[in-house]
Amino acid sequence: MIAAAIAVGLQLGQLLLVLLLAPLLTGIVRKLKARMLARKGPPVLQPYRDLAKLLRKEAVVAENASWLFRAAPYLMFALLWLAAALVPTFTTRLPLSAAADLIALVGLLASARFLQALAGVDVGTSFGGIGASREMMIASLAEPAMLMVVFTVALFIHSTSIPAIAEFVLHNDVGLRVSFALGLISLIMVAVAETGRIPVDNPATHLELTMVHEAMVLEYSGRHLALVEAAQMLRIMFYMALIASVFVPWGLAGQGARIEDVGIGVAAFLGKLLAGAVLLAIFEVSIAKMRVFRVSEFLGVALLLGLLATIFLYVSQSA
Amino acid sequence: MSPVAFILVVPLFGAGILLLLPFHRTAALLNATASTATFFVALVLFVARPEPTAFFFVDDFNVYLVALTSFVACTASWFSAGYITHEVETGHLTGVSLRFYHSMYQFLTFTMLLALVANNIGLMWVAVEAATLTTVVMVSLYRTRESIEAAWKYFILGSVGIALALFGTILIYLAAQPVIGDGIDALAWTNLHARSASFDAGVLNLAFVFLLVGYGTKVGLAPLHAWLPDAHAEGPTPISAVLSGLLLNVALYAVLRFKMILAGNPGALTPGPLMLSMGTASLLLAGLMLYRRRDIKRFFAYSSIEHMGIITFAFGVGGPLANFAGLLHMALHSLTKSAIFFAVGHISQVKGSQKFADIGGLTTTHPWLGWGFVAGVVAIAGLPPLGLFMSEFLVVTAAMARQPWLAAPLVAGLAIGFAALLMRLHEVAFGEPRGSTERVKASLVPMYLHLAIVLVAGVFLPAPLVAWFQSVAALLGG
Amino acid sequence: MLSVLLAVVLFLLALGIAGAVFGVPWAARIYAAAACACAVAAVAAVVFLVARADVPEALVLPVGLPWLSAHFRIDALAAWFALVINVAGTASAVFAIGYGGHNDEPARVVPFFPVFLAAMNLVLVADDAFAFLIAWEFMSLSSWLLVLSNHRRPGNARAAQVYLVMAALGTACLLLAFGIMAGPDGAYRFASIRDNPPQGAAAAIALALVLLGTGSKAGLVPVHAWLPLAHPAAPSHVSALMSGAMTKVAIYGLVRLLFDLAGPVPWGWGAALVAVGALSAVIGILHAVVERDLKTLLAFSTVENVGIAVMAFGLAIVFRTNAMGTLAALAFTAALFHVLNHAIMKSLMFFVAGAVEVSTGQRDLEKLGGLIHRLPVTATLALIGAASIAALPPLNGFVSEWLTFQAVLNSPSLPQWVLKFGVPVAGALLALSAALAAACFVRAYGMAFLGRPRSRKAAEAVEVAPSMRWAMAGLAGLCIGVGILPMVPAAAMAPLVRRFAGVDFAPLADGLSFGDFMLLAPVTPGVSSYSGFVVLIAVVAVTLASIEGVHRLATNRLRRAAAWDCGFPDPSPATQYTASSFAQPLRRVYASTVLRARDHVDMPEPGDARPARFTLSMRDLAWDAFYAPVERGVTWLAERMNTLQFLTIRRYLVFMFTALIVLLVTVALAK
Amino acid sequence: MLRGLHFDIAHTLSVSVLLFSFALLYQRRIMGVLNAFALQALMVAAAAAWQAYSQEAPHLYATAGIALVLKALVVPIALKRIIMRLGIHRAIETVIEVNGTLLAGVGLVALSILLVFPVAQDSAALTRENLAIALSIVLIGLLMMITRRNAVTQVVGFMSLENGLVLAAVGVQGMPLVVEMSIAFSVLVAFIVFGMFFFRIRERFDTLDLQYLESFRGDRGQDHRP
Repeated sequence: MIAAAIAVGLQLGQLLLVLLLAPLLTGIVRKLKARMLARKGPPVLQPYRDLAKLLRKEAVVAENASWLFRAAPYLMFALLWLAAALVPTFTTRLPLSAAADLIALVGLLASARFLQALAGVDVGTSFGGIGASREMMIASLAEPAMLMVVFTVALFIHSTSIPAIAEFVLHNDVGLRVSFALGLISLIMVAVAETGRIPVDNPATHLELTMVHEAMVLEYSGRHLALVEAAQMLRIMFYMALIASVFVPWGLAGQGARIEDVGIGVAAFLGKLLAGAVLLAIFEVSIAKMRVFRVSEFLGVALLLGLLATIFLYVSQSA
Repeated sequence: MSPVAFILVVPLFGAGILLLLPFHRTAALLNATASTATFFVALVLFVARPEPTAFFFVDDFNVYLVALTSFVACTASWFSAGYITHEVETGHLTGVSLRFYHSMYQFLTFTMLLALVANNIGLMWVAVEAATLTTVVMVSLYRTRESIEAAWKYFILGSVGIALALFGTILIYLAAQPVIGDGIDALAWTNLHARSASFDAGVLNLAFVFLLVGYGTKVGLAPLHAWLPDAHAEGPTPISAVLSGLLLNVALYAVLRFKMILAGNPGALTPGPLMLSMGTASLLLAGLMLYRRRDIKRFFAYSSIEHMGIITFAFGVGGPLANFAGLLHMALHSLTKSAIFFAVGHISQVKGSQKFADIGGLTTTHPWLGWGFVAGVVAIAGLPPLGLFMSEFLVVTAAMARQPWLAAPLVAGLAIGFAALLMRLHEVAFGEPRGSTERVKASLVPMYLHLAIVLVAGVFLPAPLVAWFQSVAALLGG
Repeated sequence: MLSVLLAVVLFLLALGIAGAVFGVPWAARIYAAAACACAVAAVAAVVFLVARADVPEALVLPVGLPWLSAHFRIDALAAWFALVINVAGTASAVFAIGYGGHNDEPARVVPFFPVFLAAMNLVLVADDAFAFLIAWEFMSLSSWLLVLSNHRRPGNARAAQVYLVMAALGTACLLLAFGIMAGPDGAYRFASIRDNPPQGAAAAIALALVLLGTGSKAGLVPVHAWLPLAHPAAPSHVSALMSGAMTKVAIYGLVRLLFDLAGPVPWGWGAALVAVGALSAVIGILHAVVERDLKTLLAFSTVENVGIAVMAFGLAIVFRTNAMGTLAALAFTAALFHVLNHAIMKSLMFFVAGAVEVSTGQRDLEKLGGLIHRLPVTATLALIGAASIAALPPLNGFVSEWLTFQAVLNSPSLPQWVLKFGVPVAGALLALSAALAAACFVRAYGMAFLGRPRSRKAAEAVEVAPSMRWAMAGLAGLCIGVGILPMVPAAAMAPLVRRFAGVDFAPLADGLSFGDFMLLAPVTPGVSSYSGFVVLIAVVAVTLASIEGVHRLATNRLRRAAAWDCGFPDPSPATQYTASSFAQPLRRVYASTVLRARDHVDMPEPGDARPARFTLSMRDLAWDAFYAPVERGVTWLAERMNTLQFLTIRRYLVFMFTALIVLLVTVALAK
Repeated sequence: MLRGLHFDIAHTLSVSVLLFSFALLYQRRIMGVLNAFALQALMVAAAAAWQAYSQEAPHLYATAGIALVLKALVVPIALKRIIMRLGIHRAIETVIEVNGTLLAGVGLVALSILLVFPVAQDSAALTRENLAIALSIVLIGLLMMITRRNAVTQVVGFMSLENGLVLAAVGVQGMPLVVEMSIAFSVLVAFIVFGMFFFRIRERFDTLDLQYLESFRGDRGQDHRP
């Protein structure tokens, strides 16, 4: 009974943690990028202020927008929040994670994207359509690539449950493996594409020809925009946490974790996030945005790397 | 008098009277009456089967064909009554031709029945020749340039065929004479069949080739088929129905009788491969010829060639299953094809044309006629639940089990024909109506009666019929 | 239960006759009766599966082939498929009560609709080759007539033509296969075939023919070409049955022959199924994603889904031949599950297409738009359907794809190297098709229901009749219900999984507790698991929490204004993104090679007053590679042969003479 | 001995019928064809009469009579009349050169012998030679029908084919119905000759070459209705 209560507590803690940390992560990345470009940059806490400001603003909704347009931000936000909360950040002891394995998480993300794309075309403007159609094209490549990574991991560990994967990597001497490295690169590429970062998309632009995500949410304002933005931040959070828990799970509090383990876990997670933010910032400032139709090639490489990862697994297994 | 005599005398007598009768309505009525009477007399054969004589005999095989022939002749005569009335009203046929038509109709029935019940193979030959000459006259009935040309073609090709069949018949006698002895006995099929084991195999083989080519011309097997499409297209439609439904069967019956004789001789060649190749050729050729046809009657004439090919193929495969299928297909094809010709007759009278270009959307303008036509074509295409599906099912599976390499061309041929049938069906029965939409008073009963029988046969075959088929299938051998 | 099913079949046939006799005035009554009949059949199937699944019932009726009689039998396999098609059938009949009156010519639909249902049910209970093929072909025949009910529309005659010819070819393949299986003595009973399955080369030919015959009916690439022509051509409730139920009957045929009658099948056949399935899935959805006709799009999506199911069946064979029972059970469950799911969601989507067509007279996506405002109920139900067919959790489509992925993930334990490498590739293709399906249905839903109306008719659409809405609502409910409680159908199909995989589906191996019903853990608990129910609860809870939170933190003010559109709002609906433009990125990435998609832009010079034109061309490579050559070949041959009609008598005599001489020479040489 | 003589005479007559078949192939002029045919028919009549005598089958005299009267006299004369009346070209249009046709004829004889070879010598009522000859005559008749374009020569070819049949029929011991068959055949021939007359009167063809009759040939024609 107490164990159950602890587990529920941990799950709720996780929910809160990811929600609270997500804007911070975005703020850190922005600040770091600005610094690397020798600008001063906004304060690290600026995303929180932005969100708060948006929440206070009146929502302006296009005249012909349907209920779907207004419902989508809530659902999207909820789906991404849930997805992020199902990935172990500081502990693997998450009761809800049994309900959704890695494939189901991909499904949850797909649901969010589905709603977002529908919302994009709901108002009936050309920008919404551009964004939605490009987003779906990107996703059509990113999703298989992601699943190939899932395959690689699952083929090796015989599980698609993230806590189980993390525990396995923690407690077994996995060592350095070619296929894991390939899988990691592939996953990072997918993450970059899915979260709409450079070189696939530029979160800071409103230039018609290059927009993907921003074009899709162009009609949103006020609290709806706040939710959409928060959801996007959660998406980055999700991928960071995923990469962290699968490839560098060290520090995670295990099943029989005590309170100090949890503390270590949280600290380790913060450290990993910071490292991730630095890497992301370096990556983004050192590369140029690519044309939309180059994205398919970019993701094609990701898919190929995923496949290669699977094949290398056999090679190293049979060797 | 034996029932055999009755079924021959009634149509012969009818032919005589009708030749003299000048009133077309009465003549049509009398024609129908005589045909109906023949049918009922033929039914008597099922209960009272006479002993074979030197000239006539009745066994399981021909009794069902006699019943079938007299039945289709009977329904076709009902159809003919309405058809002829319209032809008279529109002035296409007049006095003498009409008298001739009705008389020849009965005479044709007579010759076909004679060919079926003849025990003497010489008599059978005479009957088939007479049937040919009769139909030649019928085909040229309209006296148009085209009909005369068709009749002439039919006549010349038919005559050569007949001559070759006679040579085959002589050769059979030649083979039988040393065993059975001189005279009429050596031409009786019952004797020939009983003692064929001791005949000279070489002569039998030679005879069969001539008989196959000779009677095969009448069956319409490729490449001997050339007369058939034109003869069907140019004659009066009731005659097309009888030609396709009956005369082809009669000729095939003759071939099969000789096949049975050969089957009894261990040294003789197996006719299977010859029949298989001719059957396949007919099937493929007719299937391809269907595509470019613009005349609806010629179209279905080619379909008859196709089905004769299937039947020949089935008998060529041999064995109880395939033989059964062939017999069943013979019967069902007769019924279905004549039903289709009944429909086609109506259609051409309604539209005033036989060209596909003038016919369209029948199910909209003439629902009863149109749907009847659909059912007929669906049946002839071999779709269930109509009966031809059953026979084609048996042919194909039997072929696959016994001669797998031949199943491929068989199925290809069936598919080619199927696609063509369907293409025309869509044009004729569906889509926007084309051509005249006038109504023609005519009875659809014969067509629906045939289709109903075909439908029932597809789901349920009565046990006695099956027993007959099976015993005949056993007789026909491998 | 067999007698119940047969009684339903007879009743449906009688309804068909009633439909022909009484015609349109009785249409609603006939549809209602058909719905009841199908419901009874579905209940009977459930009862059989739950209570008597291990005791097949058989019956012999004195019809059909005389010496054989007609054999009927129901076992768990037949019962499962009977459940699937009768669920679709019931919904379709209910839908038709309101929809039937909108058909072009209702009198051409009413008689054949119940007959079509009867034929499909009859295929499932047939227990000899003859009865099976009669029912099979009868099914094609009745659906062909239904396709022809819209016979005056341009192109439908061609669709019907291609359809029935392909159906007949498929039947011919099965006929040949049965010929091999039955042997020269005509042992057509399934029991005899089961006892003496074909061996060696004969078995290989028979199985290839089976795959071709059933695959063409199911719509597998490359024998799918008829499907996107024929399914959309029929009235929508019939399209729903054709796509949702008839393709399932085809899959039933495949399973019956491959799993039951053919004896132990080598793993190569499983690999072939996996390959064909994966190919169908990708090609099908690629066609769908660029298609602008709503119903054709759905038909292509059927090709995709059939591919997925067949792929899962292939995996089941592969695992079974390698004696990996648990995994075979998993793959088999996934396949059967997908069969059920697709029947539900594809029927739903075709109903939606029907509703859209009824209310707007359009099914071209370029002419629709904004229907969510005019058809609120339909739009909501359509959203559920679209989401489930796009395989999104927590709906049902996701469950079967998830199970299939789980089966794919276990492929490395297979001993064959081809499969070790091949199955993950097939898995990648499956993932690709799932992602494309999402894109496809975002596009379909977005263009039809969202945005601004692109035509006057779309702007003036009105909500459809209650029965149509109820039918859609019922299926949408099933989408959710099956999605969150997948163990319920899994338990229903358990006997059949046990029969063909040898062992139980893992979660059902040692009984079921209430908790098991919540959690789907196909291999080992704790390794991979998914619970639609928990996900749904969690999503709802989190959403409610977000709404509550936002409403506490934020202002609730809301203002309606003109769309922002980056400051360039244009009132004309023509400035919206169209279906073609939405598909353009996908077309460029995938379809330029696979479908030979080409954009042609004709842009006039400045000063030239003529309008600019954009045309789009696409080709079906399967059509170009397989159908067109056959069509051309037959036409060419027919053209050549046609000269035979126009020869002189002398030439015909030459034929006769040649035939005679050839036969004589044959006889001379034969000695 | 007597039996041997019977066979020898029958044999000689059969061979001469075959020779006239070749003569028919050899002719290049219609009149020559008709004369050759008349002679062939005469030989057939003689063969039939000889068989009637040697088999003591009086009904075969009827066959011989029919052959003599109809085929050796009436039909050739009638055909000559037609030719005169219509002014038909006297030369024969051939499809294959005469030499080629003769060669083909020899080939057919060879085929016939090959075919008859497996037949046991003593089992058949007819000798192998007679059978081979009859077979050759039938085949050559057919060959003549297909290698000559004129209607008259085609009719003659058909009748020469029939001569082969009669020869075979009368040669077999005790063949019944021979008379009936030859009558039936005569009806057939009469029909053909009548038909030729009939069409000429209706259509006024310049020649009886069948090609002119076949302008319609199926689907090419205009719309018409029976």
